[in-house]
Amino acid sequence: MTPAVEFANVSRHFGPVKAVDGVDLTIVEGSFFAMLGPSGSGKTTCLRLISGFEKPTTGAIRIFGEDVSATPPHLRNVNTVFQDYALFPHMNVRDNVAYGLMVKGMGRARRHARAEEMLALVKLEGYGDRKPAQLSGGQRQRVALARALVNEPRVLLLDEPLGALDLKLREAMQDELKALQHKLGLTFVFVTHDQHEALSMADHLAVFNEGRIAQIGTPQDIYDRPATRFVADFVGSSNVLPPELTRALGGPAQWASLRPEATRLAQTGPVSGTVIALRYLGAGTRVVIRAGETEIAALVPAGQPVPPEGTTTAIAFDRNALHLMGTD
Amino acid sequence: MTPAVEFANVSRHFGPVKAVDGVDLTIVEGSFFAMLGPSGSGKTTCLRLISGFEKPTTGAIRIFGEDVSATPPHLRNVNTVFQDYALFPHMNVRDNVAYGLMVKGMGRARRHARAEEMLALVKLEGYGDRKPAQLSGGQRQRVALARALVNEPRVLLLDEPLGALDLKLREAMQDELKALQHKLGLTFVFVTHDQHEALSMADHLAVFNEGRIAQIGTPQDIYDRPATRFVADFVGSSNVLPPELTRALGGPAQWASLRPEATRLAQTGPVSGTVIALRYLGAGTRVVIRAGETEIAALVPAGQPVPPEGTTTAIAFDRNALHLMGTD
Amino acid sequence: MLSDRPSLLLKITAIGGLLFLHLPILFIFLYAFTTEERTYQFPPPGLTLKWFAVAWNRADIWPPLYLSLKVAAIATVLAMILGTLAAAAMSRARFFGRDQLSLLIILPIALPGVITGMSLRSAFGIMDIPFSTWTIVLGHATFCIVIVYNNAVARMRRLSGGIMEASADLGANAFQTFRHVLLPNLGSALLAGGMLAFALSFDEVIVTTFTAGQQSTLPIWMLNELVRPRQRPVTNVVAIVVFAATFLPILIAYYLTRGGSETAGMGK
Amino acid sequence: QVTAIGAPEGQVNIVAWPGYIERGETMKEFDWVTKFEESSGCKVNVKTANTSDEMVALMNEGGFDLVTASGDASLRLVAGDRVQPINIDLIPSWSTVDDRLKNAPWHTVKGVHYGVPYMWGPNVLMYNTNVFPEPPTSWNVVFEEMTLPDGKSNKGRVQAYDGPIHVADAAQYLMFHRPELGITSPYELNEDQYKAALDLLRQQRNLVSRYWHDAFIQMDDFKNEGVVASGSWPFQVNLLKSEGQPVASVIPQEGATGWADTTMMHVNAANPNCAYLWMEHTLSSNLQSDLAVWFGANPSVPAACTDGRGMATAETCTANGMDDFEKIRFWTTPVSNCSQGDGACVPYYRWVSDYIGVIGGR
Amino acid sequence: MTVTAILPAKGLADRLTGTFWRRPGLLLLLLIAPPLLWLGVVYLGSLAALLLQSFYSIDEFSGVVKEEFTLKTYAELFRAQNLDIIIRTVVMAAAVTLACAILAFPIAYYAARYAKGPWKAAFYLGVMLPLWSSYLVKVYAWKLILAKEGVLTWAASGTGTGFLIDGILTIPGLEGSSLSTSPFGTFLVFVYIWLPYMILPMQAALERVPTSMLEASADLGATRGQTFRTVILPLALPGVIAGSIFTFSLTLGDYIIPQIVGNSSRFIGLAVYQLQGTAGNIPLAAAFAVVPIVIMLIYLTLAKRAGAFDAL
Ligand SMILES: Nc1ncnc2c1ncn2[C@@H]1O[C@H](COP(=O)(O)OP(=O)(O)OP(=O)(O)O)[C@@H](O)[C@H]1O
Ligand SMILES: Nc1ncnc2c1ncn2[C@@H]1O[C@H](COP(=O)(O)OP(=O)(O)OP(=O)(O)O)[C@@H](O)[C@H]1O
Ligand SMILES: [Mg+2]
Ligand SMILES: [Mg+2]
Repeated sequence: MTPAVEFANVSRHFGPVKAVDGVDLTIVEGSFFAMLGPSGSGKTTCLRLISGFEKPTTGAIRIFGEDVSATPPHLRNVNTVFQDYALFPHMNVRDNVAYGLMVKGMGRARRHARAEEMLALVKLEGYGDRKPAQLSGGQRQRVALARALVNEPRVLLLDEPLGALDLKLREAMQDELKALQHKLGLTFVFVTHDQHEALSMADHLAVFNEGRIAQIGTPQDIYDRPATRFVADFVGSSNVLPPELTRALGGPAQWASLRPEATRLAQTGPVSGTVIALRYLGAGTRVVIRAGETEIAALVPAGQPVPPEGTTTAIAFDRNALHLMGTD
Repeated sequence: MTPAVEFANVSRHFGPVKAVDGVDLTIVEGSFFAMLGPSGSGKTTCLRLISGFEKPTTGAIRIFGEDVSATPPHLRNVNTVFQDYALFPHMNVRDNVAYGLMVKGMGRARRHARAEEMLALVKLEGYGDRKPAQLSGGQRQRVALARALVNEPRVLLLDEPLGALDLKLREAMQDELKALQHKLGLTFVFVTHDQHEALSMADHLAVFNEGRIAQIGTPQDIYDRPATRFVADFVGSSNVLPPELTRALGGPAQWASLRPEATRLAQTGPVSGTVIALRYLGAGTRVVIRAGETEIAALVPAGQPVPPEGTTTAIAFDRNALHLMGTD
Repeated sequence: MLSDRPSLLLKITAIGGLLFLHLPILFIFLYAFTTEERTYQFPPPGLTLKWFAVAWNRADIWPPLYLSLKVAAIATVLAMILGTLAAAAMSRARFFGRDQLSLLIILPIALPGVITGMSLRSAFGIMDIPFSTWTIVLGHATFCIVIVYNNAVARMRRLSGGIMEASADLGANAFQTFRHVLLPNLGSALLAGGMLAFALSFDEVIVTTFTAGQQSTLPIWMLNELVRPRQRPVTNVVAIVVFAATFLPILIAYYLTRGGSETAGMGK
Repeated sequence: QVTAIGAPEGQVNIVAWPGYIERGETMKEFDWVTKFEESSGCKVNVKTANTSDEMVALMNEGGFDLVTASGDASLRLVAGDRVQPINIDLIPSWSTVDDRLKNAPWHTVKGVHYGVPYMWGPNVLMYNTNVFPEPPTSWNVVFEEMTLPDGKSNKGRVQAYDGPIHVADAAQYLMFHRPELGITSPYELNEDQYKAALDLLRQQRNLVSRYWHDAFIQMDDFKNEGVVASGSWPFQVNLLKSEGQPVASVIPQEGATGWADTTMMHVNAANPNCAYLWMEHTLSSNLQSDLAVWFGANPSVPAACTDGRGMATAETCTANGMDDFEKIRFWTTPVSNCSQGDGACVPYYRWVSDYIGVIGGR
Repeated sequence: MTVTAILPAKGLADRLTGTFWRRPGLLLLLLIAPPLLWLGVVYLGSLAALLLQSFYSIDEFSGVVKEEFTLKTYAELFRAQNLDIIIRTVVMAAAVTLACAILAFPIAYYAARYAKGPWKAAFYLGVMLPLWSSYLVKVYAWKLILAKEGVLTWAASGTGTGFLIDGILTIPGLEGSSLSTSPFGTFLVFVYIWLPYMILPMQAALERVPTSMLEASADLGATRGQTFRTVILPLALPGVIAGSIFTFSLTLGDYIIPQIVGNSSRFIGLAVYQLQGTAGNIPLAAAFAVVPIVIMLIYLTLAKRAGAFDAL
């Protein structure tokens, strides 16, 4: 099977800024692929390389096996849901959704019918006559989605589509998007800087750092087995242990990661420290312990006793939860 | 001890809009008080009533026991960190921070020295000469904080100060703010619509709904014992059970809430349903089960088997985790 | 906001300033009705409506009026095309010479009109171009470009840049994007800019005296009338009619661009 | 030079002083254009100019056929090759022209005629009759600070002409009052004489609140600005009188400068035939007669005063100074090579810039 | 699925779009060329023609321009009476600009901060209508208002405030027999005519000052006056500068107003106009014209640094 999108050593430099730098990437058709990374790490640029709004400085991009280096955006069978939705403010919702069909020359009646279908798909029947300004954030997001889907793209790009929504709405939309992707069987390429979002939605994800891919894999891979300190630090709320501490805890003298959920408190143990912060999370309490230079977070499940701040405690952990990493 | 801020039956109406409606509130000195609620529920208006940018339509506000109905904003010993920071773009960071001292007539040398102290407090030594435009979001937030703190207010108001920051930075700033409040012993009144933020930072919190306070209490109170369905729904990712289901699970025929972490999967049980969604959260997997009309989420800790989508499963729970609510 | 009430001093100075702006206009109105026809005496000796009829019947008003309308119309259209193109180019990514270009566009209004006029006249002289409607248009279009440009650039700045990309992303080619997305969104700003440019051109006298040769636009006709009074109230009648005629376009321009800051009026 | 008059081109473009070419728009009775247009088929387009300098500039710019140039402009036009010689054989009425004007030096160079005399007249002193029950006898009312008959100072209540040629008025005043300067002609001043004239003008600057350069604005100022005395043209005097304003004019004891205007033809005149027809028309005695009355000037055709074809009578002509020809010192362009010797006199371009300086208070 | 990744180009428009995409410079060139040609050739070309003329001289007797390169004309420009004109004009322009800024501020501030709904429209119209009503007729109306026997005197004698006018007219430098012949009258009319050009950019700049900034200032203990001085004024500065570009440049170049109101002293605009129009001394006129060009270029450079262009 040809992959939906392939990057072969793709770079995009803006003057001295290496926005994307030597990226190799394969996105399997039908998958939900997330790009995760801190601000400025090159995620948006990658997406724009796929849609054609940026051209690679070097390297080749193939979409379903075809090289697209000479194809302008409007001839790529790829559609985008923009971060700010970029709805046309002068058109009503129906015309927004039907836009792709209109520019292809489809008649008014047919394209309006299709637009209504799409609006039904995103649960916005009856909103066709409104202007975008009359919609809430979540509704706009769904219009943007419908507008992109009406073209029947084989790859749908989504650039932080949920960034502007509040938490409650964001969670609801995450579920909807995931369900839709499932239903339509499309390839989704999803950009976010929200770790939880990436982990919970993607089949595969790439973690970006300074224009390069730090790690690529399934969410479980990345959460449980971060390849580098950067990934461990960025993705989970993992504890990153320096070599001394790893050794003290019984491992080799290497950097390692340890998830807070796998970290427990104990009366005694090889490593102990002072409780410096407590955070009630509802589902439990996060206890931050300072051991020497290192801060280690442990999760005390709801209902178990929480040591007060300032006290000294030791930590224990599931041995197999300790994950050794490269030095990068 | 006189409370820092007291609202006695305070309302603020804008024409027909009851932005704040009969609110009674007491904020203890030295506490970290959060106001949580959906958009438009009156949180900002409450804050502006304290700072003096709005006047109550009815009711009285006391700050440290003194009625402030005739005190203009610039004479209230209360300072605000604005949502958009509202830094003065034409002044450098040092002058921004020293502004409050300047308008009080303090000499240049002294106020600059004080400003540098404040910048040190928020870990921005050496940034005094930059213009706000040359700072990152997190840095700006800290400048806004330093600028408010330099006046040594007895109450610091913060209106969604972290809303514009990305998740990683937000979490870091949450810790910093909390530490600072601890260190200075000030009263913080913090507005947010982010449940996690409110729960993890506040000593006490008020949940607003349509201009009224739906519940007020400690985070634990509110998370574990939501007073109304609205609170349960808004605050936790609690499962809200209708009376039939509560009865089926062995309780009285009343609305109840049940936290996902307290919900387990079982082979058999009084209530069962189909698995309709799985969400990997790193620390575990969230399983959503549909039982009749109701969707119930359960948390399967990492390492335990997760039922695939579409299968049927029953649910079990810690009996004392079931919390009965009012009908509101 | 509690203190969000203007102080009395501010109110008085603001309203006083506005009245100051309208004081002479009051007299223009008053003297359109005076019975005295050569020099204005104050207070006017008597009031009459006859000047409106006289103005209507004065054959020498119509050719300058027609010329002014024609010049303003052509200059506006040219300025709209050139101004929009310049705005479109400037709203794109930075390019070499961008700052210089923005300076160049602003120059015709930042430099006094007498300079623009003189320069054009020198150039016409050197190149042996005879005066015609087009020499007037040339001058007017030059300083109208910036008006349209300012309106268009302000709107483009406000337009979320995404919608042009969204259009391409959905399969529209550059022309379709222009037609279906850019134009409708820019339309009202262009219209507002166009109306302001028209009004500016219609009232221009400084540059025109240099580029008109022996032709007479309405303001030049007025200048001659005012200097050599012959039924002087007629000029006031004409001024009132123009005043009334511009009222509506200005109001429309205001509503079209409301919320933006792009209606700022521009220089002569 | 044109040798024969062909078919009229349909129009003629003329630069003229205000009030010189009337088509009945200001006052119905004064119209010497409409009939000409009808009979000749030449439409008359007039561009008025307020100063001689402006006329020269307009002619340099081109696009005109004719100009009514005063003596201080005519020779400049000839020297600059802006005007062409006139074939007087093509102008039948040439013979009726006043003999004193036929070969006047301001339009005849080396025996070649460069134009047809049009009008001439003095620059009079206009005054307010309420303020001056008796006509002032001297130009000192506009040159020296003094108390006027109404008991108030003349400061701020007099005007002067806003053109460099006004230096000649000052020189003429000095010629009378300071004979020791030895001024023989107000247009031929050596450095010392020139300096004395400028000093007088600087003194005058303190009295004058605004210089006049537009006939109609001067009329405004007499009505609205409280101006009571000024050098002026009979034209303004007549118009103001006709409106019932309390003004009159006089030629004071020092005499007056004056103008003698010539209709001259542009070298590149596009409408030579109409131009010749117009020049012939300007000499018709009824035009000359009406214009003399209208402008308060003297016709260049003496018959116009007496043949009764126009409004002028012998009395009008006498009142306008027809017999004072010798007393009037006509505008001519000051040049450096003058009767005091080559390079002895201050040339016109210095008059121009120095007069700007005087008005600017320097 | 049968759809491919690349859609076929269907017509010329598609292919052109592709070309533009592959060569973005080409599109930019197409966009920029017409305005650049117009402004570059027509406008800059004319300015160059003007500059060129300033290096010619004039034959003093015939008034014909001698087309030979010389600096004589510039030497003439630096004669005392011409320097007077330049200084007088620049002082006037500066005074007018200052007065416009002071007068415009309350109007712009009120319109930007307090006027809402229909009031806002009223303010807008109130500023725009005088701007677009015939400039000439307004100037003549002022002549009438300021004349010795005009409206102001009439009103002043009616209210017994005539001494005010007389007082102004005795201030050295502002003498005249009436306001209409005094430099103060010229100043007043300039201020009046250019005032809207100051109000509009100022208002736009003030509207961009976020309310939260003012609240922050009050919150930090500043009184209204302090907020005004330390926050509003500096933030409105680009608008003031933008407005001052207009008022300054317009005053530098106007020749109608000093001709009609004032004491006949020349200003640069009037000098240029008369030198080229009535005196036909085009080289000197051109040299005079270079003065405002130089002044404005310096001014614009400074203004650009202050970020005033965005406020235009
Ligand atoms: N057109 C451009 N010109 C210059 N630099 C650019 C351009 N576009 C992006 N960059 C730079 O490239 C880098 C990567 O930008 P990109 O937008 O891809 O980041 P991102 O990962 O999407 O970040 P965010 O999460 O903030 O959206 C940044 O340093 C950015 O400043
Ligand atoms: N000045 C005002 N005039 C009219 N209505 C107002 C005004 N200020 C606030 N409101 C209304 O009062 C209600 C409460 O507003 P408020 O800003 O306090 O909400 P909030 O809880 O801060 O919401 P958000 O989370 O969106 O900031 C809203 O319906 C709002 O529209
Ligand atoms: Mg991005
Ligand atoms: Mg709020």
